Amino acid sequence: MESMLQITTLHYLVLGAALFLLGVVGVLTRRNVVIVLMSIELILNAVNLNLVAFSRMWGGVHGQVFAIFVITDAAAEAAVGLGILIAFFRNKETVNIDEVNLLKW
Amino acid sequence: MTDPNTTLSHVDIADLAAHDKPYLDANELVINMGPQHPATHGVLRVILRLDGEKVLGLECVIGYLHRGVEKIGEHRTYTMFNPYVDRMDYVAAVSNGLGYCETVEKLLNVEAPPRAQHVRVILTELNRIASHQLWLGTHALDIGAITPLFYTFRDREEILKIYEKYCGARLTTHAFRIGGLQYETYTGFEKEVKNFLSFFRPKIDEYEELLTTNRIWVERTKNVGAISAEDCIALGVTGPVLRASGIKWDLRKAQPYANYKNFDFEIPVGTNGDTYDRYLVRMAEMRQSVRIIEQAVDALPEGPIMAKVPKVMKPPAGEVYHSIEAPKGELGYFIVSDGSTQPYRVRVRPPSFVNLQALDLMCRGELVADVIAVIGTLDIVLGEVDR
Amino acid sequence: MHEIIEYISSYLTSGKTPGAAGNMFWVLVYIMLVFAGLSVAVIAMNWLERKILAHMQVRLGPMRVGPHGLLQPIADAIKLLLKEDIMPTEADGFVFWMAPLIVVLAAFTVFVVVPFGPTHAITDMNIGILFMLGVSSLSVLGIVMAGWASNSHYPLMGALRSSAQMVSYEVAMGLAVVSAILMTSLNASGTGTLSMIGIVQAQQAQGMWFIFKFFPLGLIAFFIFAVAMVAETNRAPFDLAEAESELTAGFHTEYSGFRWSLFFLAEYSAMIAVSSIAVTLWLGGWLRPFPNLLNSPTWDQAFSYIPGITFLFFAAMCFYNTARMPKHPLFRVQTIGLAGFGAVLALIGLVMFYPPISLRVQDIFWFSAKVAGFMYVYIWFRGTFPRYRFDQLMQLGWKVLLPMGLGVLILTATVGLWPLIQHTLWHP
Amino acid sequence: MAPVATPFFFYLFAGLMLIGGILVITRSNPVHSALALIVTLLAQASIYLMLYAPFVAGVQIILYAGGIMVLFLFVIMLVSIERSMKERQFNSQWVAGIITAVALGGLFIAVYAKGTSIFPHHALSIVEENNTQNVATYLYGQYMFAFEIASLLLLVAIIGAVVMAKKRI
Repeated sequence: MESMLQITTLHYLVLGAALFLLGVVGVLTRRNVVIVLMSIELILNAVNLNLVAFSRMWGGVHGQVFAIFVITDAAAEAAVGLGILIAFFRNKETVNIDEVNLLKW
Repeated sequence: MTDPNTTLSHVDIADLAAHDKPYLDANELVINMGPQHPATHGVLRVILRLDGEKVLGLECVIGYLHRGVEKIGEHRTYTMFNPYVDRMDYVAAVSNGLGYCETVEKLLNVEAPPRAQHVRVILTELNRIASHQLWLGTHALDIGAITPLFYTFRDREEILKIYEKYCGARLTTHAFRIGGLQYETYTGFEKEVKNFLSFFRPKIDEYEELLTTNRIWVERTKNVGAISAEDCIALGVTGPVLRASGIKWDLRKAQPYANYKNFDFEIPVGTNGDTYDRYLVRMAEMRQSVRIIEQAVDALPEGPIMAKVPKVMKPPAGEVYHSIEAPKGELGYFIVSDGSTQPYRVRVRPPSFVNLQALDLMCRGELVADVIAVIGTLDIVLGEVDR
Repeated sequence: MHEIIEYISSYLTSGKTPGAAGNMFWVLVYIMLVFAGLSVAVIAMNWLERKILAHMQVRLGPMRVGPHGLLQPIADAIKLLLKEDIMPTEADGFVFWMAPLIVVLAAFTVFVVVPFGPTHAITDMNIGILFMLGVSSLSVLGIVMAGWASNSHYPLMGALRSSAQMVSYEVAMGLAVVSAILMTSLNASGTGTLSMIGIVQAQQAQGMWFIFKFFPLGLIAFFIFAVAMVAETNRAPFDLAEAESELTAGFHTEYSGFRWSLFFLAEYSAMIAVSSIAVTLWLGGWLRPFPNLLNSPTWDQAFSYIPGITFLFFAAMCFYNTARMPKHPLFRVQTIGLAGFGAVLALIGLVMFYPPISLRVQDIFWFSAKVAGFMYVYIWFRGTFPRYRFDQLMQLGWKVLLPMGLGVLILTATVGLWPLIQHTLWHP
Repeated sequence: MAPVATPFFFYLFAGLMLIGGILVITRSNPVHSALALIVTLLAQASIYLMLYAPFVAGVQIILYAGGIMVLFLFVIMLVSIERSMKERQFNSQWVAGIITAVALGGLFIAVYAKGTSIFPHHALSIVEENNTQNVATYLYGQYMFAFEIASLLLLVAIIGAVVMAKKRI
């Protein structure tokens, strides 16, 4: 009971791990590229959660600064990923990742 | 650039869906503008093929307002058909009547007396102003400026009041009769028309103040829907659209009818043939109309208002074509007579219908918002397009 | 019982916002007040917009329901609530249902940090302005959802247009905001603030509204923000998303009745929200005009009368119009109603002369008056300007406002740090 | 300001995040997935607030929920999703994927079970009032180089996205 009422760093880490696993499952099993990209966002968010939780634990803001960098990367990744998706869709008229099996088209 | 020669010949949306084409492709989108749409000025249906917001091509589907006016003409006597023509271009009913009356007069070989001619010119030019006012209001509304609409309607009301006092009707006036006028002008007609002119002259400046130098208005209309003089001639486009492309062609000067040759006025022309030029041309035309009316009222002669026409009209067998410069362009009537009391065939050359054919050409490569602007600037009336 | 009263009354002397004082009771009271005030403001705005626009367009506007159409918004609201709730068959039900809620939530949540006075805010967040921009940017999600869920072409195009527009103009808006935030750091410690209350206090401390700071830099930043905020709220001349003549009604074409009214509510409260940001950042928030020029106690006293005088003026207008009402039995109810409304206004005006109340209310009054000025400008724009085309809108956002915003930001930083730069250059 | 009912809010937001995450990877309609992801992101922003990281929370709302997700929704609307919704949702290696995930999860559990002792029991206090200032100090001081690299990365991403998405350049 005591541990339920006291939210420690471990709680956040477990939450982050669960989110990370969800993301991994999504990336590995889904066929739709859009959802795969979203699962990658889930993974990045899990990482961010850990970073901010550690930052809280050690009483500094380094983790938060790093989380901001990760968010920046996520933005870049989403932009390029979705750009590729559009180009892919234009050529193949599908968004299934299975069909990305050629190096060129 | 898209190939300008691609056509949209009868794209059927159901057909597209059947071909397993992506409903919402990243490349192409077919949307249906109208027949129930706020900016198609009635029941025009425009099938747009879009690339994002860019128009690849469009097709007009008309006929939702078809009432068979021409066919009705074959079953009515010449006099009975006269009110029907008012229902074609209902915002310029007086011009329609003038065209029809003059055509039948040509067929009968009579001429209206000078006083009638003068009154006809006054009423027709007032009508031109009213039509241009309505055009300006709705065109500006389409482009997003709400206020000019109410200004123009406020001032158009004064014209309609004059009509109401003259013949009892405001919109579909049936003001003229074959051979002249049915009604003598009411007392104070000249004064009221003059009052209107002095009231209206500053109002044109007011409209122009709102729009002519308005940055957004200029950006929305300059180089939008431009059409060259050659294309205009090839498509048979007439009226302010043609004049905005730089061709000085106005039937009032080119083939003077009524007694326009007695009046001194200019034909405003544009240079680029874009929406902004058409706007300027119409604004200038309103000013010219004011000039014509002023001269006509000043020189209004006394005399009879009706020529001698038989009670039962039986024009000699033959055919006649006569056209006038309606506010929207060349309005022509082609009447074939077989010598009976009813026309054998009536054919109307409506300016709106012919001008509408230029829509596809004017909109290719423009954006959706420009289609709205171009439909507005063509100044079509669906009643006239569909007849 | 006693403790509860103590808990409630302890806040009154704390001189903090209820959120900062951690007093949940007053937080709830403030939330209720803000929510109710906002709803009333939206209703009033609806009536005012129709009346002002009508008078600009030589019309009378609503005249039938209540004296001078005063009850028209209420009649409209009842009509909207009683209308059949239509959902297109092919629509995505859940998303269609969620979209208006998200838009309304985003529009209302931002008022958590709007400072109506030094203590009149629900709470004062450390990241206040960031929070406001962030939450108001969430409304674009609702718009996109609405357009997509309707499963129709016009709403989809409207949604794509408005989301592209809002995302683009957020950039210019953010740059303008940053240049104002830079100005808050011109103090002894050299640290700025993102807190809404802190920003106004910085203007108070520097003795200058930021619109006049580093003239004309503050003015340009304000101008950029003012343009971007009109675009952000999808209002004329940037109302392409709802362009009636092009897309019938944009993203809410398929909506009707109550759901539609939620979009309407959200649009107006978003207008009030962005105007509050502008007022807070550049126009001194709750500060009265000329706080430094005319800063004697006499002037304080004089300015504290203005709220009451304003309300009395409105009351006098009501009474004047009551006297002008036609003396016909048909107009009796309307005449009485207008007189009653005037009496209520007069009563409010008189209450506002009572010093304890006038002291607490004048902050809110000045803030609201400034916001009301913005609202008038919004209506004025709508009556004057044609609508921009989509590419022109994007061009304005990316090629004009964005470079201007960057330039203003860099210049503001340079001018703000000029003493330091000078020092470094001349005394290396 | 004293935190109010921390455990309650933690479990509320954690639950929202996990439900949102599960919905993201199970929905067949990408728009629903995206909406679930937005719920997850907003709940996470709230958790950042609980972790005394208000600036990161603000950035999360503006950038993730207001920016990236709008981009996602935009793209979903541009590509046709009707057909892909009717097709098989999971690829042929879903068994392998889930086994991998379970193995990874077991690893996490093992690490956390063994390593609890290395975490301090009570978090150190951070001064919330200066959070933004502190982040800025590090961002433009110690991490200046990384910051510049990130801006370069964004530039590259912009160019890449434009090259990819544009039909004719």
